[in-house]
Amino acid sequence: MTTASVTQNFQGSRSLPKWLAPTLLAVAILASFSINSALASSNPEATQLNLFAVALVAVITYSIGFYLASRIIEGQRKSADRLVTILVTGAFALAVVPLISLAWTVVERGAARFDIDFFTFSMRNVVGAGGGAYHAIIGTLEITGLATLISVPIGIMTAIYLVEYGRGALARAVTFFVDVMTGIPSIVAGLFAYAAFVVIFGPGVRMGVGGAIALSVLMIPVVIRATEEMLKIVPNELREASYALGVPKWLTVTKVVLPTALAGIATGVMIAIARIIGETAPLLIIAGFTASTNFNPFDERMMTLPVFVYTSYANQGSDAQTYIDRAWTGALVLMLIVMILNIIARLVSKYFSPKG
Amino acid sequence: GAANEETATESTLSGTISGSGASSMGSGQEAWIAEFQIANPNVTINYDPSGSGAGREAFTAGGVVFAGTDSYWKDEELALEFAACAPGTKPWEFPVWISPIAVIFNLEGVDSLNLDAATVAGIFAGEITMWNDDAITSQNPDLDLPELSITAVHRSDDSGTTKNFTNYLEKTAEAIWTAGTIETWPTEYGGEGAKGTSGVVDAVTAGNGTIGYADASKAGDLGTVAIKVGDGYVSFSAEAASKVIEASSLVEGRESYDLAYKIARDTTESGVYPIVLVSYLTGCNEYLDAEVATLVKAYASYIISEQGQATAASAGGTAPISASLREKAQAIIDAIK
Amino acid sequence: MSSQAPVVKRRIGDLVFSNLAIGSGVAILVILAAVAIFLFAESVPAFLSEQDAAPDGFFAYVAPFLFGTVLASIIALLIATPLAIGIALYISHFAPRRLSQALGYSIDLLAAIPSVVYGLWGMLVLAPFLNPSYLWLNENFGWIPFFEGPVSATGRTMMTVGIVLAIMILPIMAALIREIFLQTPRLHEEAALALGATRWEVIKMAVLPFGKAGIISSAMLGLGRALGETMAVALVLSGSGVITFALLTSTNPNTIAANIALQFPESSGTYTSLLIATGLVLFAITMAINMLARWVISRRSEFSGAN
Amino acid sequence: MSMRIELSSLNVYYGSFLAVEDINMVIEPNSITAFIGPSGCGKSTLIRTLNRMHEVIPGAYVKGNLTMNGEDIYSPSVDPVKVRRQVGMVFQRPNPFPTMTIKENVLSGYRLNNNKMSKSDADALAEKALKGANLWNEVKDRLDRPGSSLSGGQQQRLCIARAIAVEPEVILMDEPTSALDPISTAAIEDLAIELKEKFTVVIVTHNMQQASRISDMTAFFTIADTGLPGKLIEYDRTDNIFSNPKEKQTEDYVSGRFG
Amino acid sequence: MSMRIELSSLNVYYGSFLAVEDINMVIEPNSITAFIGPSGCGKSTLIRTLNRMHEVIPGAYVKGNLTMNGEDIYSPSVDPVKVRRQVGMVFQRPNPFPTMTIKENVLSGYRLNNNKMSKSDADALAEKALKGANLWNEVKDRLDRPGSSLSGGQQQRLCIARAIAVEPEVILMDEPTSALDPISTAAIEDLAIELKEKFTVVIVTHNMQQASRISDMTAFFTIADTGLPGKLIEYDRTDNIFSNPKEKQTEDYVSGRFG
Ligand SMILES: Nc1ncnc2c1ncn2[C@@H]1O[C@H](COP(=O)(O)OP(=O)(O)OP(=O)(O)O)[C@@H](O)[C@H]1O
Ligand SMILES: Nc1ncnc2c1ncn2[C@@H]1O[C@H](COP(=O)(O)OP(=O)(O)OP(=O)(O)O)[C@@H](O)[C@H]1O
Ligand SMILES: [Mg+2]
Ligand SMILES: [Mg+2]
Repeated sequence: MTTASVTQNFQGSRSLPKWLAPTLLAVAILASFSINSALASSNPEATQLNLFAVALVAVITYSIGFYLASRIIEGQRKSADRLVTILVTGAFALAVVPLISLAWTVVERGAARFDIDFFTFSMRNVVGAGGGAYHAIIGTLEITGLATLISVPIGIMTAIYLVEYGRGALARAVTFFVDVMTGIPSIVAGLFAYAAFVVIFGPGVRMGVGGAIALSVLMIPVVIRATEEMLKIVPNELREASYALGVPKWLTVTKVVLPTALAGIATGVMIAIARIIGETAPLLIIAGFTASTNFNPFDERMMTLPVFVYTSYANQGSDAQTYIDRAWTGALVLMLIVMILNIIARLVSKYFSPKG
Repeated sequence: GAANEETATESTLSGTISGSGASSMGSGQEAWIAEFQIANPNVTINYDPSGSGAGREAFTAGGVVFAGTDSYWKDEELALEFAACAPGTKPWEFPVWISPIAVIFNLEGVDSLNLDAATVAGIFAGEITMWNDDAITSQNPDLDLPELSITAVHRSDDSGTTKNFTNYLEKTAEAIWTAGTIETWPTEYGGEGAKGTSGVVDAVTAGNGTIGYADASKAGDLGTVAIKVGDGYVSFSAEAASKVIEASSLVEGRESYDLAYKIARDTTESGVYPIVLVSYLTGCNEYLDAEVATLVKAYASYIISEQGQATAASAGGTAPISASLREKAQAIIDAIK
Repeated sequence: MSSQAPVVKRRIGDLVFSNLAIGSGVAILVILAAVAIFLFAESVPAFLSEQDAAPDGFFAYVAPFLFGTVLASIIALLIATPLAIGIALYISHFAPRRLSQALGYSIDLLAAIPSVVYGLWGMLVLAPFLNPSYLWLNENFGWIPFFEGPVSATGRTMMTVGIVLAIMILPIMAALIREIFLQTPRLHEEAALALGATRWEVIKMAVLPFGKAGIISSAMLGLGRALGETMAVALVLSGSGVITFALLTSTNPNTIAANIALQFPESSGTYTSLLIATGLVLFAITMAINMLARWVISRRSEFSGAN
Repeated sequence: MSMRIELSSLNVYYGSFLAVEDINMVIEPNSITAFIGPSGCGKSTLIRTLNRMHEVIPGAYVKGNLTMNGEDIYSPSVDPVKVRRQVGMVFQRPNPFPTMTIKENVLSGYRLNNNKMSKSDADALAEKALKGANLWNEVKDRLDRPGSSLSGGQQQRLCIARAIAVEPEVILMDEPTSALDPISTAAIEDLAIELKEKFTVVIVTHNMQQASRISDMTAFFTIADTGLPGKLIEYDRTDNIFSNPKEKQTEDYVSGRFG
Repeated sequence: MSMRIELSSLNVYYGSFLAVEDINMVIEPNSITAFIGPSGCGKSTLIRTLNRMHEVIPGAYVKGNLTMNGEDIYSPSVDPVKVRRQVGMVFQRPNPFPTMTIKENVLSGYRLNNNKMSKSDADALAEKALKGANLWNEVKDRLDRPGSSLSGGQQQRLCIARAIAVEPEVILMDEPTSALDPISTAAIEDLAIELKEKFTVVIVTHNMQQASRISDMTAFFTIADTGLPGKLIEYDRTDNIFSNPKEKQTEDYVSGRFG
């Protein structure tokens, strides 16, 4: 084969020069600045240069410029690809900014009261500065724990029903209403739990376990959905292997299917806990408010962290800043609890996940 | 238990009672409960600042044994049965928390304004919309007010603060403020809604050209309005607020244990600040449970004691109730069974 | 000897276990029925009696809140859906592998931030930050009804609420969509690649069509959360009972859930019933939207990637 | 400890779809019987009727007669779980339980049924089954490693060990080597030949060389067109099928002219 | 419109794992070349290097030389997207796009470069490609039905239609019939023979009968043990490979003594 007969079938078209991206960015920022300054000076009502507008116009100019350059040099298909890359990366960046700001706000403002007292003191007999969220942390752990105890068995059994047994109208109804249940507003769940407890214990009742029930209404559908997905991806081969060994169905489900899906289920339960641990409205209604520690969820009011955060903010005393600081630290602790639970779930996943 | 929850005691009182109601006196209850519990470590008192209406409702239903309320019992409410009280008996009530409501604003370079009732009503009713409106400048000749639109911030949640504030507007500027005494802000008046006292304060702080009304203790560094009473302008203060009770009369046709006041909003006496919030404590004259009665008696006595009122004053910037009112209240408390 | 649909001898274990499973499924229906019955029973007085809060009747009372609920949720969805797809695509198809796992994990964590915190952040950080851009929008695009003045002085507007809700539902939507994208059959991605498709074309031909049903259902999940969000809206929104499309002013329709939270503490008697009746409306809407979503998904199931 | 299986007028259905039609054959104990035929002709379907795994699929059922040592395994009084304990099965893709160790996998037939056994019994049984599957030497030092850490061929032998640990009388294998490399394939073939000393072995294979190497009897199935049922064309001694088939279709297939 | 492919000293890696070692071969235009060999020997891996699909797998890369009509397709200036356009591929499992109609499936590759085409052009092209894939008569009345509504064999021919619609110069097929019934298999085999008139065809198959029926050249690969690289043992005219192989390993394999 001689080189003379070499055809050029596969060469890519010219690609964009390396210097293009930074240059274009600089030009876009400059252009945006001048356009906005011009706009600002022509408009008497615009008092200052709007950074939002500058950034917006700069990003749009940059994207369009880059797209056009690519389109001219590299052709339509490649430029579409590049445009999408810019858009997708941009969407990611845009979405991450507020989320980082949020996390940063909580950490920054929560640092003020992030001290030993916050974890060892309740608010009993505390006026103004000092005090802590011990009672609220206990309450949140107990109520969330109870809600988990209620929701996980029901949720997992329902998911098992849907994946392993469910057919026909009942299964379809359950699937549909689980979807509906995901949409129950949290305040409605709180009102419901309250009404149910009034029927049993009389009016004005406040109990930690009521909060757990309200949260369960919110948590169960999340557990079901997550577990269902996990059970579905357990390969049928494993079920068949177990049946072929003469293992009845219920043992197959409990001893083969569930352990195989355990890692995923743990993560799903974790997501469900995260979904409810920060709920405020239902707990305000049914678990109530107290400054003291209460270990018994079946008697009297029980404080929880979200309620702590909310009431600290909403009912500030005359020394407002100490209340606000406590609120943010409460939020920070809530986030940390979720994070620790997440790490635990990851460890569980790691430990139980199918090895190989 | 928490590190702060263990103390030795000489007090013989023990048990738990719960109350709920007005969030306005939340910080006062917090301070009272703290001091009372320090003196009586085996007692736990809960106060759920869930709102006056919720508090009265919970008390009626028997869910709590005492309540705090920003407005006194309505006649039709008194006609109901009270589940925590002995059958047929009615609740007592008396004021324990008198708090000035400040009209706060955020306007660069201005920290005090003089306004009369009609102007305040005009602003909150959405009729006066600019800071350099004649109605405002004429009362504040020394100030250079900008051409800036006014954002009037009100409570978006139902509240006693709104009720007392609009009651003042109704009584003093009926021609402009036609909505009457309300809890829910009328849509047609516009303005900006914010949740809770802290929401209003934060909204006023965050904006420029904003004005709102809030519990005076939360006014912070914001500018406040001096209200025209008689011929002079009065800034809010505890003393100016407490005077208004003296100028007011009891609601007619109530039992002797029901000290409900009709506040004299339209007073012209100088040095009286008429925009106040009066919150009542209420409970049973005869409890079903004697232990509860003992605790309520002790706690209520503490609240109206000189020390209790001083505690409230420092916690919430309120005006202490007068000695004569304390005497009347103590008599009611002593009669609780 | 023949046996059609053979009679299976059931074992005790099997019997107990399957009944437990069925029982749980039935329990779900019972709980939901209980919630519905409770809402309905508690709200009956609101329909029967006259009252101050709703002089023009129940529907006149609930209409603005319904409008506000739907408006806020739609804004949230319009913002969140493309962003969630963008994040999911970035993690599943653009980011380097190692990075994408870390990113996925941090996004999952953000799904757990409590709504009060979103509310406080929205009110204290986001609203003041956004307000200048509202002024800018109003100055330059004020002729569009959505951007009509007068612009709020604090930024606590419907637009801000929409954005806060969008940020709230973003992590969970992004996580779901990401999982769906990651499950795109390799077969179809490779089919597109082998035809000489660029990365974007692969996404267009194989990933998005496969994920469409999943995107819709995760959008519905996000919508469900946005519709029912209480605390964040109550804290952020300057709301009342108006109906308006202007998104940047201080006068906004409240949402049903926020209205309940705001009014419930001071309510009593029939007013409480009225509020619970609005809760029933919210519940009904959630259900209707779920039905709609199922219908949309099933309509083109013939062409769906699931087979 | 080995069974004679007799199929007569057996029809196998998926819902209303007749997948395999009118099968009559006798499978002798202590032999290897191979099922061959083109894809879709119903080999897998038929082999799964032999341990009542077929009915695990929703809507699937069987008509006709299937006896083992004279007992009708589809009679209503028969517990399918018991049938499966006596008829072990090995699948096309090795499927050890991923959450279990090698040893737990071997013992899973007992353990999953909640049968308690002493540690020494368990050890002895695991060793016996692994030796029976020619895997003992390769794994004896790592019995506590996950089953999925083995190579494909080892995993497949692990599945065989798991199946023989419960001491069945019949072993069914559905294309047990088609996912394996040649060395593992050879190991499994040798094993199959050893197994027939104790069990009745039925094997489905696509590989005619494999069928001719290891089986005593061969059944050739085919299908006229998609949607039509699969049929048994010829069932005979393996050497007859490959060197001297009676049917034209069989000849075409084994000589590679078709399929 | 057909290409000559030359592989020299080609090594194919998955990360650090060398899957296929030192391949040297020339594939002539307008011929069918079959890759045969036991499972895991690297047939799929090698065929995927011919259209740079290999590198789609994270960490996978190629060393050595691979030219088509003399042009190095792995040179840095080459756009892999262009390579794949000219080297079409058909996979083991039929994979029509499930969200597209039959017609959209056929046109999907073509549309990438020619967004706007008139309806009549599109119709003409779809008809031509479907006729080329011997599918036209079966689907001409239901071009707007989803591609997944077809039978497996029809779906596979739809994939071939989709591949030839972009007018490539080489067509690669990785076990295109192993999931199909015999009738569909025969249809695809006939089609392959027609296709070589216009294209260079490379086909991977497990089925030696198939290789001997349709291919002009056959390459036999094998692998010494799992974990070791696959190697090209013998590459020759098909009749030589099957009747007169030079290597002992090839003979063992094609005569069924092994694999
Ligand atoms: N779960 C099922 N539901 C409905 N039909 C099925 C099912 N499994 C298989 N079939 C059909 O039954 C027939 C026989 O399939 P079977 O899998 O038994 O063939 P096979 O001979 O094992 O093929 P292969 O060699 O590809 O494994 C086929 O037409 C197939 O489509
Ligand atoms: N994605 C991958 N990553 C790592 N190794 C791989 C990957 N795909 C295949 N391999 C390995 O490369 C080797 C060759 O595999 P390949 O799939 O090419 O074999 P094959 O000859 O096509 O086999 P079969 O006949 O089973 O299709 C095997 O050892 C396999 O395990
Ligand atoms: Mg099969
Ligand atoms: Mg392969």
